[in-house]
Amino acid sequence: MSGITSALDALRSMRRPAWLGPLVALLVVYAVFAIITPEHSFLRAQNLPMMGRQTVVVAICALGMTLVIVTGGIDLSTGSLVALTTVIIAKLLKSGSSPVFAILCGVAVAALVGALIGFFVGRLRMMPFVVTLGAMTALRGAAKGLASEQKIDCEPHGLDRLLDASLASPGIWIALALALATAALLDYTRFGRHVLAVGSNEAAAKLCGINAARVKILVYALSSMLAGIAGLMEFSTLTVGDPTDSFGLELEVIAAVVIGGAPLSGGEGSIVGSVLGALLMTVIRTGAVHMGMPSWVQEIVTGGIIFVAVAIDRARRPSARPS
Amino acid sequence: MSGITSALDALRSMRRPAWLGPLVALLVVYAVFAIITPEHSFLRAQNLPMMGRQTVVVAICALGMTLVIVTGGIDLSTGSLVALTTVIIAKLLKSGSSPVFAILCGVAVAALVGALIGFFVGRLRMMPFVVTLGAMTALRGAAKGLASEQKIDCEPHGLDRLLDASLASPGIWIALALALATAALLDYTRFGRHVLAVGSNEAAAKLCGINAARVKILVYALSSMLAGIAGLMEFSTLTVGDPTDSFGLELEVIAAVVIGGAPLSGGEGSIVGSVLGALLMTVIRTGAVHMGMPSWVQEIVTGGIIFVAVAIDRARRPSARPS
Amino acid sequence: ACPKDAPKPTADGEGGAAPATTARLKIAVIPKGTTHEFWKSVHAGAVKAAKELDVDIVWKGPLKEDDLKAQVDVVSTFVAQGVSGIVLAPLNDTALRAPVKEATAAKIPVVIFDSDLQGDEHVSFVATDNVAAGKLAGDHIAKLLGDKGNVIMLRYQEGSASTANREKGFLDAVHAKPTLKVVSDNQYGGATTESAFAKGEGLLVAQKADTGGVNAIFTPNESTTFGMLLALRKSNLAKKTKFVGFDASEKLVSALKDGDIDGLVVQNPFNMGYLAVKTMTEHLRGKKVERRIDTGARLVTKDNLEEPAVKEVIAPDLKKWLGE
Amino acid sequence: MTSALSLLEIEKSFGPVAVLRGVSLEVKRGEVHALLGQNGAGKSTLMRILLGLERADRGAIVLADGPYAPRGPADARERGVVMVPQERTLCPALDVVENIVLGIEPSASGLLRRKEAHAIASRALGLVAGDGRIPLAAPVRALSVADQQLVEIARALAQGGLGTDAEGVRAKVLVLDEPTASLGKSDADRLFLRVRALADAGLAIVLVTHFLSDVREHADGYTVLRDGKVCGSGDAKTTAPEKIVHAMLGRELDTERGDADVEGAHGYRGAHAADVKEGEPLLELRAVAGKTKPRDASFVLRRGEILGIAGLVGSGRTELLRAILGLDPTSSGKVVLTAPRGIGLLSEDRGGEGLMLGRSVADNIELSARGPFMVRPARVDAEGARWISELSIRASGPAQRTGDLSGGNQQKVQIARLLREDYDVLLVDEPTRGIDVASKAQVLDLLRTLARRGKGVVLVSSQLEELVATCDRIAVLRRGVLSPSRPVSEWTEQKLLLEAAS
Ligand SMILES: Nc1ncnc2c1ncn2[C@@H]1O[C@H](COP(=O)(O)OP(=O)(O)OP(=O)(O)O)[C@@H](O)[C@H]1O
Ligand SMILES: Nc1ncnc2c1ncn2[C@@H]1O[C@H](COP(=O)(O)OP(=O)(O)OP(=O)(O)O)[C@@H](O)[C@H]1O
Ligand SMILES: [Mg+2]
Ligand SMILES: [Mg+2]
Repeated sequence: MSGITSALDALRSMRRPAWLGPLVALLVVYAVFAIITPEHSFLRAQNLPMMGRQTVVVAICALGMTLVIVTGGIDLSTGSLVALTTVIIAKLLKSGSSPVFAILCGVAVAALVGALIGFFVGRLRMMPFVVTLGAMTALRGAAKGLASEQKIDCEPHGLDRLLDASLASPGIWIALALALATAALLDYTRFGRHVLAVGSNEAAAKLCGINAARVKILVYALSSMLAGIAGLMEFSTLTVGDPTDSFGLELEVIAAVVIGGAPLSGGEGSIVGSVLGALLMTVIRTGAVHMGMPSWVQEIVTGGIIFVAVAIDRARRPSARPS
Repeated sequence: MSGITSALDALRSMRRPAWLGPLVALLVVYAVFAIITPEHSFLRAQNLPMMGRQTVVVAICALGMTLVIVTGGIDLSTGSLVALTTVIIAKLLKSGSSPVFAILCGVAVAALVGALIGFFVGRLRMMPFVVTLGAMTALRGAAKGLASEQKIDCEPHGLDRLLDASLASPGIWIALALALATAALLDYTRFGRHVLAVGSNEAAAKLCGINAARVKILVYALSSMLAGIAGLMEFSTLTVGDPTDSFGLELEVIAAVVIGGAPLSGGEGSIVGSVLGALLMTVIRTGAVHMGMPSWVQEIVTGGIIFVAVAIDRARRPSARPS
Repeated sequence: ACPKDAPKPTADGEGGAAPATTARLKIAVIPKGTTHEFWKSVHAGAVKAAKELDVDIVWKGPLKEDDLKAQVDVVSTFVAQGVSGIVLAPLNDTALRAPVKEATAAKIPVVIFDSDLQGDEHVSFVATDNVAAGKLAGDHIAKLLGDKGNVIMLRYQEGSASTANREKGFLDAVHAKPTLKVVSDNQYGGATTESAFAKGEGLLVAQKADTGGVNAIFTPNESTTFGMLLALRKSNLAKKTKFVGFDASEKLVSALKDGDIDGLVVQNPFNMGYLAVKTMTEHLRGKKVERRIDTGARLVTKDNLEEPAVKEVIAPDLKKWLGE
Repeated sequence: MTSALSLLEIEKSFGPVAVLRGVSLEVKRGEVHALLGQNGAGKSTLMRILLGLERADRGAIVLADGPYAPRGPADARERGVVMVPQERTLCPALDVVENIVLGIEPSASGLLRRKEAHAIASRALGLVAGDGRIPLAAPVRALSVADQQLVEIARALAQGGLGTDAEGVRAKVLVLDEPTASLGKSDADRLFLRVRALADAGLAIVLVTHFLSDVREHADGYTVLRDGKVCGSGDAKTTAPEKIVHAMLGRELDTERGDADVEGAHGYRGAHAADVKEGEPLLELRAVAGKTKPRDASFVLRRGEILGIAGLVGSGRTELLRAILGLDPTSSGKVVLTAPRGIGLLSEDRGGEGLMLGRSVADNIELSARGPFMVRPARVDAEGARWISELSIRASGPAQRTGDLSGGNQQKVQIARLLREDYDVLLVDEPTRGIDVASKAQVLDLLRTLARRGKGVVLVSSQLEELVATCDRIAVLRRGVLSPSRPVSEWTEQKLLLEAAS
């Protein structure tokens, strides 16, 4: 008797994986579009790799954003940082550097910026929203200044092949590998536990001897480094350094993470969910184009789906005891 | 002896008004620009009413945003709502409605939208960030659809005189009156205290019999109504209904509120501070133009000042007991 | 002499025609944005005029590209600051009227360029005829396709008047040929290259461009053209699909050479900037100026690319003027 | 025996307020040392300094192996000092295992070793809780307050190095800051058995508590703090409780005369004694059932009486009160409220749902759903000041941040709010949790006075002697089912315990 009840209890107390909701949403939206697009153009073979490719930038940013949101923070500087990275890479390539050096510089600058943001948030205990709002504006300015307020043309030296038309394009696989690595980091390492703990209850984490400031610095540095890599992918798509690029990207990234099941209050989050969230947004955008929807209908639909996806997900979860 | 110490103690325990920091920041930045602009052009008589006028829209939005942030929420739909209101007013004016009817309709639609957002946040307990992110996208789409994806030209029927070049322009006085009313609402009414309580600890507020859901619905409705009034002011400036207008306005508004001393965690906030924050942003922008700064330098400076203003303010406050 | 030491031109200048002051003229030039190549050329032209005519210019766009409110604010800030004249590319033909009136009331003359403004407060309008320019593109596509086939137009952004005119001119020309079919004209590329690219790519798949669903494409400005070019290349459709774009940049011109683009309608932004500042200066110095000044547009193809007149338009010497 | 921990002349102030003014304390190996004092005496602050959460302004700490100046909890753990803090500090979103091994996760080159973590957690938890009662995979936010407290104690034990090796006790000093404040009797007893075993294994244990009976039964030595100074210490077993109380208060606790009447209820002017009809029913429950608990509860509460509700931890007492107030949905049954001035609840979870910790004391006291539309801030502060003096709340003034008060004084702020509202029906859940002996008597007296003046009170408490001493009638809640109430004369503590556990 008690064996059965305790087994039942265990089952009930088992956490429903956070990415289940977004996965269902993704499949449903995909199926709907597959059925209703004229001549089922949505099912065409090119469509899948194309959507994969279009998701790469948002998805890579969403990996880092998930970590940030799990600590209870937020990062509004992502879009500006992506733009800055494209500018740095283009500028270096133009001045004759090797592509590897350009990439390393771009990503390193991004990581440094992130560490600085982390320092302000973690060590000086400033609000992440404010710090990254300031960084968003300032980094955008820096990108424009560095690029003399124009797009930087340069020979891409093969970097444009990172993201090409086929499923075999390395960018997609790099993104996948990064997602797996980040998911493993969050779920299977001590550091990942500390990230969750800091987001869940910082005082408790500190009491257990966790250096919350260090955790945050690392998280923001990592997140910004990932934004830097996303910037590389963006450069590979654009083949120019564009200081006005990715304006507002951060909101799309945050939407992906939130759809993916991470509450902004921190302490929870799923990398898989965030990637699915990013995919969902691409599927909606692509489907709308296939349907020939006017842009404004598309915007209404996107808004509605963000909303419904999260509403359903929240409704299904057992409500926590008010504490 | 003990009289003196107790007086001292009372002085120390007196709450430092939250708007002191932003006021000092505003004065300092103003003085700096007055000194360093070439020919002190910053001190020209026309400059003050102009800056007042340029601040009106952000300041009115910031009033409502302060209330929302005090409840621990956030509203990302402000920019879209302002654009939607300009479109509604223009469309009605064009179709021959009287200006008063057009204004009432625009503001009423905004308030209704806010009540709906409040319903989702308050009653259905969805995250404000997500609800308003969805609303931001959807309302933008609605504005574009309503305007058939064009700017709507119309005879302004005198609405353009709401905000004109002089200090006597009614818009500035309306904004001031609204600010006083909102400040009084927050500080001197029971409803205001309930707003603060819901933001400080929602569970405690509920325990005391406060209908937290109702408070939130009212706050979002009020905030969106204010955004509607800001939309009227925007229309008065533009004299067209522009569905793409005010993209990203919400971030500027949030920055103003945060500079004004309201932490995003809720439970605190000052209307006066938020208005000062909005003014600070205008002063920076105007000063940058007077200095002939390139846009990118201006962006870096703005980012830096947001950051420094908040950092100084936070550093001065006594740190709370970590719990 | 140092300009700071000079007396202020408007402080003592009473009448609108206060031409013969010894003070240096300070002209504010306000573009729609600052990062498109187009505006760089305008800037260069403006600098050239400034150097030739010995005036100062202040170059200041809205902080965000295409932000109407920000542009209104920039204009009124310059009015409050008291410049000698304002040269403006209005983002909207109605919304900028009020600040322009304000300027005129403050005795600051305004020259409009690139896009028109309603009303007659401004001194002169210096611009390309956009409808005609769009028509150039439409006719070229009709010629390329032999009047037969499916055409896509990816629009720029909601509410932008100059591109809307080009789109209109293009559609007029295409609709004039009953055998040309416009399969999509309701999608907007948005303000940035990356949004135009994503839209373009989706559009190509949706309209089955790879199996001949799309024969020709038109895009009405630099960012949509570049975005669509990238989309064509990534989908291996460049050269297979006819593509006519608008405006010229280094990348677009080299794509034209490669044959990935079949034609570019180019305005003469350098000349536009030059003429706008020149017109303003002449007005300020008491000369009479024309109300409407056309700066011309032309179709550039691989064949006429080497003509010196074309070369001057598409590759003005920015370095010389902007010192970069 | 050698001394395992010596605190020497520790001083600490927060701004102008001196909290500790030269405290010295010595604890030997194998000793359970009780630390006593009124609310706000500085006990928790002292312990926080010991753990490196707060830094002393002056003074020194010496452990058996040398001087000790912790830079933080990690440092303290390194030296063998661990603590169960007074307020809850768990990560609500993490599960029980993750919480217990937080910061000491067993890992191989960064990768977690889940099996080992699970083993540590279940062993540590087994030491303090009955088998299988707390599901290891559940997120802690789903646990009751009591279970969370047990998890917290298990965590401290695990952090002290108990979980990894059965005999290898690595911790040297264990600090328990009011560990039993939210525990039932059986859990508390089990905890003290464990504490004794640890002491016998050579640990020095500091026990902060307000229960004098626990001091007598479970501690070896004691130290009393008053106004930031040590003012009494000795042998816990032999010292008379009166002497300890005298040291704490600086005077006698005169229960006969009723301390509370003098300080508190006497000054309490809210009740409208005039229009009270004796015995008029105020609140009636008819077979009320919630979503899970309670399952079946009926009673009638009349003017002038105190109804006690006894029950084991987890029996659903808190849920019953929440259901009555409408904070939790009911699934069947009926709550009939006839009280004209309404109904109010004192929460057992003061930090979580009771108080706005970030706001001032006055704001908390004044928080109310009713009242005039306009509010004058100056009046709010005046009202706050009045209640601070009436309940002798130790605060620097009405504007002080509530979160900066000591635990017991926070509890008093909650009580002040309830009194100010002048409700007819008061549901009080563990009202004496974390408050000192004098205040405890004061609060219970207050409840009696209120009843005498025509209020109806429902008192939930895990302190059975409190129930027996205060209530008119007592009902017992067992697995969600409420027994019919019986007059207090028919109950003794033993009978209550039997009834609740049967
Ligand atoms: N961060 C802080 N800022 C200001 N005052 C503080 C702070 N921390 C503690 N205090 C004050 O220090 C005094 C001692 O608090 P402490 O928590 O140590 O008392 P305590 O003896 O543990 O009381 P209790 O029995 O109620 O838990 C209190 O008056 C409290 O208000
Ligand atoms: N949201 C929830 N999810 C899962 N279990 C819950 C939840 N809320 C309460 N419980 C369970 O319900 C039981 C009753 O809770 P609780 O311990 O608060 O009752 P109680 O009788 O009031 O005890 P006490 O007041 O002594 O803490 C607990 O065992 C707890 O685990
Ligand atoms: Mg304490
Ligand atoms: Mg309880």
